[in-house]
Amino acid sequence: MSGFKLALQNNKVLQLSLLAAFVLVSALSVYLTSRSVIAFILLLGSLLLLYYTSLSNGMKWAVAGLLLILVIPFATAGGPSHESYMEVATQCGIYVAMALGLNIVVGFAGLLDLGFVAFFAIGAYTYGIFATGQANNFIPGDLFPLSGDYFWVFIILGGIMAAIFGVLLGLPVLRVKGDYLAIVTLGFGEIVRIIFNNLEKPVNITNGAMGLSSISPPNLFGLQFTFPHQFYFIVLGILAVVIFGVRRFEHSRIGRSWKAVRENEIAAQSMGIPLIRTKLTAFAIGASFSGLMGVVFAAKQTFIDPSSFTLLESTTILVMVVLGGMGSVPGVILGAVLVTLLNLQVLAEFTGWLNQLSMQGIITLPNALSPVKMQRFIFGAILILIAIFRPHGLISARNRKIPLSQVKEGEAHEHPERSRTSQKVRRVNGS
Amino acid sequence: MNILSVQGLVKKFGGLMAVNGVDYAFERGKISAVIGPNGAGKTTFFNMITGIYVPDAGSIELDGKSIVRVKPDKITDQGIARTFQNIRLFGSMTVLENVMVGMHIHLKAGILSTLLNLPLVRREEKETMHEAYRLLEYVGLASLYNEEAASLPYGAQRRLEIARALAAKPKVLLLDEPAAGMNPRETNELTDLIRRIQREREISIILIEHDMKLVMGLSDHILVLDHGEKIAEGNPEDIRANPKVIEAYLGKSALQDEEVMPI
Amino acid sequence: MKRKTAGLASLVLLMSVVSACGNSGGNTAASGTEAGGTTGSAGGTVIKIASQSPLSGSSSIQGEAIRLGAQMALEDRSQEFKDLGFTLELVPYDDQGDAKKGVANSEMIGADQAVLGVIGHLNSGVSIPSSVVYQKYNIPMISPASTATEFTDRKLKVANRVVARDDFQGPAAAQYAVNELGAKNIFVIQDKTAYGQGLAEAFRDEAEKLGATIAGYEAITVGEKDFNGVLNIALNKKPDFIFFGGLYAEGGLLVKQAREKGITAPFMGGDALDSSGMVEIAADDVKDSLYSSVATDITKTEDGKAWADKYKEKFNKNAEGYSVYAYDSMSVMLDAVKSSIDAAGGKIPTREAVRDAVRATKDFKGIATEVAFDDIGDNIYAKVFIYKFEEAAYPGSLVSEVSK
Amino acid sequence: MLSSILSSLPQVLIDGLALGAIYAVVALGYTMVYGILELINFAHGEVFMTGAFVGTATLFIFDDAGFLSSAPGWIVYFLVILISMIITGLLGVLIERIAYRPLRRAPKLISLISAIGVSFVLQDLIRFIAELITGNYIVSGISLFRGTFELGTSSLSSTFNDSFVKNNTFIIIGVAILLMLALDLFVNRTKWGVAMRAVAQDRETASLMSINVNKVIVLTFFIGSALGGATGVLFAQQYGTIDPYIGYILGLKAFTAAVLGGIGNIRGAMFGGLAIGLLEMFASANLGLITHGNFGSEYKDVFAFAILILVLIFKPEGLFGRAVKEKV
Repeated sequence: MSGFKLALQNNKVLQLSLLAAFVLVSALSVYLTSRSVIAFILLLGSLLLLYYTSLSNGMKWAVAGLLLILVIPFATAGGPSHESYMEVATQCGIYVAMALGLNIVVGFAGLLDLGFVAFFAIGAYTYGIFATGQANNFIPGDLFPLSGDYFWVFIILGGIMAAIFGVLLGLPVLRVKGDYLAIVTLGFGEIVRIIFNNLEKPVNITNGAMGLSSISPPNLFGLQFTFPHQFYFIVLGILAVVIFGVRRFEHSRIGRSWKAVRENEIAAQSMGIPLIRTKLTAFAIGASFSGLMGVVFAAKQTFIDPSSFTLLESTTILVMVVLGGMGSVPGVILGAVLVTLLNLQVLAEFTGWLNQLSMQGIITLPNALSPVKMQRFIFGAILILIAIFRPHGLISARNRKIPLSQVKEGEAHEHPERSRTSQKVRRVNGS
Repeated sequence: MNILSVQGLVKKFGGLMAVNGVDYAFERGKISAVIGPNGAGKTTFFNMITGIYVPDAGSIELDGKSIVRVKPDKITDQGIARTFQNIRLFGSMTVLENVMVGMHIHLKAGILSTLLNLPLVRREEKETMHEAYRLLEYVGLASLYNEEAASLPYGAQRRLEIARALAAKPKVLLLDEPAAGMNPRETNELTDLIRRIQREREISIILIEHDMKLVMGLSDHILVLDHGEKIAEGNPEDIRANPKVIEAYLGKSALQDEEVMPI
Repeated sequence: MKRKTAGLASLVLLMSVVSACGNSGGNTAASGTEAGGTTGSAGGTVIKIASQSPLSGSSSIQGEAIRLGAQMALEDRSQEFKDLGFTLELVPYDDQGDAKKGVANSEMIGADQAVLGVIGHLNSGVSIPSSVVYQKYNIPMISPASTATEFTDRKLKVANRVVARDDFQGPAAAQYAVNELGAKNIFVIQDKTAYGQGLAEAFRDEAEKLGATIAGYEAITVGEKDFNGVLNIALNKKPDFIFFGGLYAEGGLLVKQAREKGITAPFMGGDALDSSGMVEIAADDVKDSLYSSVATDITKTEDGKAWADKYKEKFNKNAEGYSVYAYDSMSVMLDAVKSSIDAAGGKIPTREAVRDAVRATKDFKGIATEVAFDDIGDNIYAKVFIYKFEEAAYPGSLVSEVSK
Repeated sequence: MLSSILSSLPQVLIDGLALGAIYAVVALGYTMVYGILELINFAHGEVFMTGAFVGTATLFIFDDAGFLSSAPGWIVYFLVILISMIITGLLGVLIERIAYRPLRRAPKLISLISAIGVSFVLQDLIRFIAELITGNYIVSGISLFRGTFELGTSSLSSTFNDSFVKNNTFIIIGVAILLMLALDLFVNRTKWGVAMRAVAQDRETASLMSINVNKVIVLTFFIGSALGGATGVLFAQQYGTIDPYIGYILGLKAFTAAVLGGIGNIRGAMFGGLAIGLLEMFASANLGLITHGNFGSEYKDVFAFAILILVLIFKPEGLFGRAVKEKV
């Protein structure tokens, strides 16, 4: 047994073949069954497995890309539930991007933001207002609704709008520290929602509580995007950019400044880091991720109203970050996927199953106890338990260990096969 | 030729006069020390120079330019870096990253260029890493570069703070009790390090320290504060012989052993 | 060290996953047969009708009523379909009154080829985005409760409702208030939800048209308990009539707090006040309040009373207003399914066929209402009923009935 | 415009006072815990909500036992408040023990997250219990003093209208004042109160002076939560209907009150509560009038939150607090 363990630890081929076997089995079971939540979750789990292999980073990305672009869409295409799997996967993607955005604010910069969903709303309304006739109310010329061709531009605009609002909200808010910041952002989140809910007078901008309906779906060279499997690829594309961006920021001047501010504000400032500006960039960049996905959300739903952007939603995103591990990119991705699956599939399935049992008279389940209603309870319990027993989350943030060859001047170029060398060095250093 | 001068510096906390009308000029390229019993106002004095506190009155000039009411990060930009009495490292970041943060004021990478991973950014990042590693070698922490800063032993943390401050390439380096908590061997190494910094890097050093042996051995010039007021200044010999200084210290030493001046 | 733990973790994970795989093999097989039951022994092909309504959250009482009403109709007719060789099955979904959830559920419903129709939703805010999804999959939906104009105004082929529109209910209430009760100075309150606002605006516009003055048009926040602020405005304006567009939880408190302030003007609301909760909250103060409803009081008719008793016996719960509309909606749906089965020669029909059959419904006579859909899916027989709480008891007594 | 604002002013003041008294007592709980632990007890709003439910349930039990008809109303009222205070006080202690104490040395962010978790768990627990027993989580209770009192404010000045006061409003204001006086006396005059203030000043020094810091913290949580619970009962009596979500936003506003008055400052919290209550009531009654219908009472919450933000930015020590500087 221990021999196997050792072999597994060091043998990449073995790891890879086990992974392949796992993917094959789970993909097949998804493909063959008409609808199995367990099989689908296992298939997604292969990505987690991939994370724990000792393949090189480039290799991991390649395999992950393969899984996400080919295996998952094809495996789910077998049964009649294709679109519903894809819908779940799309929503997972949307929440992953938002959680990564919040992770920049909470995880990297250490600023607890309890009103994060406001930026999602801003992204969604940015597209919603112009992709319906709504904008005609304040822009003359009957130019709206814009067609779905503009969607692609609006993805960027939504991000920018959210970033601008991030800065506008941040400017006053970020003078406040710690707990106070948490409660102030909570207040701000509510203010944004109340304003969206009421801004149908004096000028009708958001159509208030009635919401915006018939939002134009995206359009690319005459192809209209309406089905979840289409949105899946849009979300995947954006997500790739977002993850790439987060990775870049994390190990850059900006990322280090965020962490320095989180670790010790006074020292950071004494090292020449401007506090407010650094916090503002965290707010703006985090918000922009949310804004991008807001646009996608609006286009996917074709209807938005303020009730989609409540406090519970902000807390849900926070739960994702805390559960996964504040400051840990893989952790946050895991947390977001887990919570979304829990929300959309596991609780619903479980409730359905219990309902069936109680209909058949096997058990009697009071309606009050139905698992779908326990969302708050489960989220609350996750927050408490994680805080007490595992404050670093499921996958805690780890510092990047840099091999000596890269740190020392002039040495990096002496080794043509740098990656292998660095692997070796890493192992030596790590043990 | 003075690098840093203060005139009539005053700071009050409620009714307490933490610093009361201090005038002093620090010489360029020299090691100066600020000493005095506990509560003499030394750290407050540092905090005003680095912009953390705004003085209630008086002027502070760096190279003839006023730095009163300038934000701490801008003061670092202008060439003053410091260490802290109660160590303030970025605990969960690596040793190397801590030093790299110190170099941030000299970096240019912006949001967009970072996102696009421009060659400029990559080159800058690599150079920063190399420079940071060189600084770690300089202070003798190179072998620990991948460790978490909080996991370092106490003495090493102090040296890391110095390396981080040096990374900002300052004109003036403020050291707030750099030897506190160190054993004699570490203190000796520190003395060497400080001297080397002054010699090799042409940095003016100002330090607060209680270890009189270190102060007397290192300093070119000493400022003595008591109850927020300047009671003496001069070279180590003058200070050693100054009756006011002895009184200030001995008066206290009857109460607090650790303040005894090893004269 | 970290490497080691990672290695170990990966090992443990692999093992557990491999073993889970074995399990899932079993599971998949099980669920396979479950789903494969489309041609199982249970008695022919399975036809599923989904229901979607909030089974949790603040309007779960009405949502549950919709589910149970639909369930009852389905069970009543299951023998009839069994004889044709089909097994009927209800798949209840919980939309939590949340548009996101509703849309995600709709995708799942759309994916399940056995589903031929949907009964739901309660909230217009959920019905509107979900109907876009149903449209993609050509699944007909019949809402027993959504009243927003936008729902059918988008002219979707799949969207139908058996109840009256807001721009019928609101004006009908206004006509009663102005013409019958002689209201001249009306104070309108709404709760800033899609439902409340839509209704209140329709009421306000019609009342103005009929010559009444609108003394004030104010909003409250759902979930609050203290409405003294808004009522103080009303106190100031001395209206002779108060209309509220919103839900019973706030409506009950509003009428109670208004009476405590000495505001004696008649109080009226929409179909969301059609709930026993109104009486529970406002107790004696509810007396003489009015509500318009798109739902009839079925206990007035013989058939209806028998139906309500049956419902009570079956579920051990009193029938809510929407129970019977869900029942009728399901019956309309099943009629359409049946006629499409006939048209397909006894085979399982396509969704398109069912969709068109639903829209073609004419002269259906249900427990609560007759149903015939116009070309956008509104029920031309939909009526609005005005009730009054003569006593502190639910339901109130029917005082007027308005048809188109 | 001015005349209509004035004519409803007495009524607005009375309603605002009742609401403000509730905010004030809830604010006390925030202020006490923050003073001692420097932690926003996010769950305090939910403790208040629990108090409302406990009070309502107690009344139902009394009613079933036939106690309501046999005992005088004020005794029942007193008993209900007392029972509710004890239970919510213990609940507060339990929360401290489970969710806060293990984290006393952890970073602030972590304890804050735990606190948010507690608040969510409590909401759902209460919802679950209420729904299981009554079938609906919106619960309407028994009101003890239902009458209304007409105040002849128009005789003061012809610009005023008459105003109506519920009997319960007198009780709310009376009980609130009583509770605040009692707390003030306790903190300033008793041994335990002095210990509390000592711990709030400097926990380490206090423990060196042989004060049992843990005991003081437990006591703080007990008293703060009991005050919240008592207010819950007052609230349930005033409005008649409660649900598990009443505590969240109300808690936020009460916290605003605490910040406005200067967090850690008991008298400040009382002032802040009354100020926020009056302002909110005034805004919701007159906003539409002042802005000619463009911005109506639906914006009243924006005001409360805007105050919170403005105070925190420009005067974070509040109106009556003292500024604290971080040690460098």
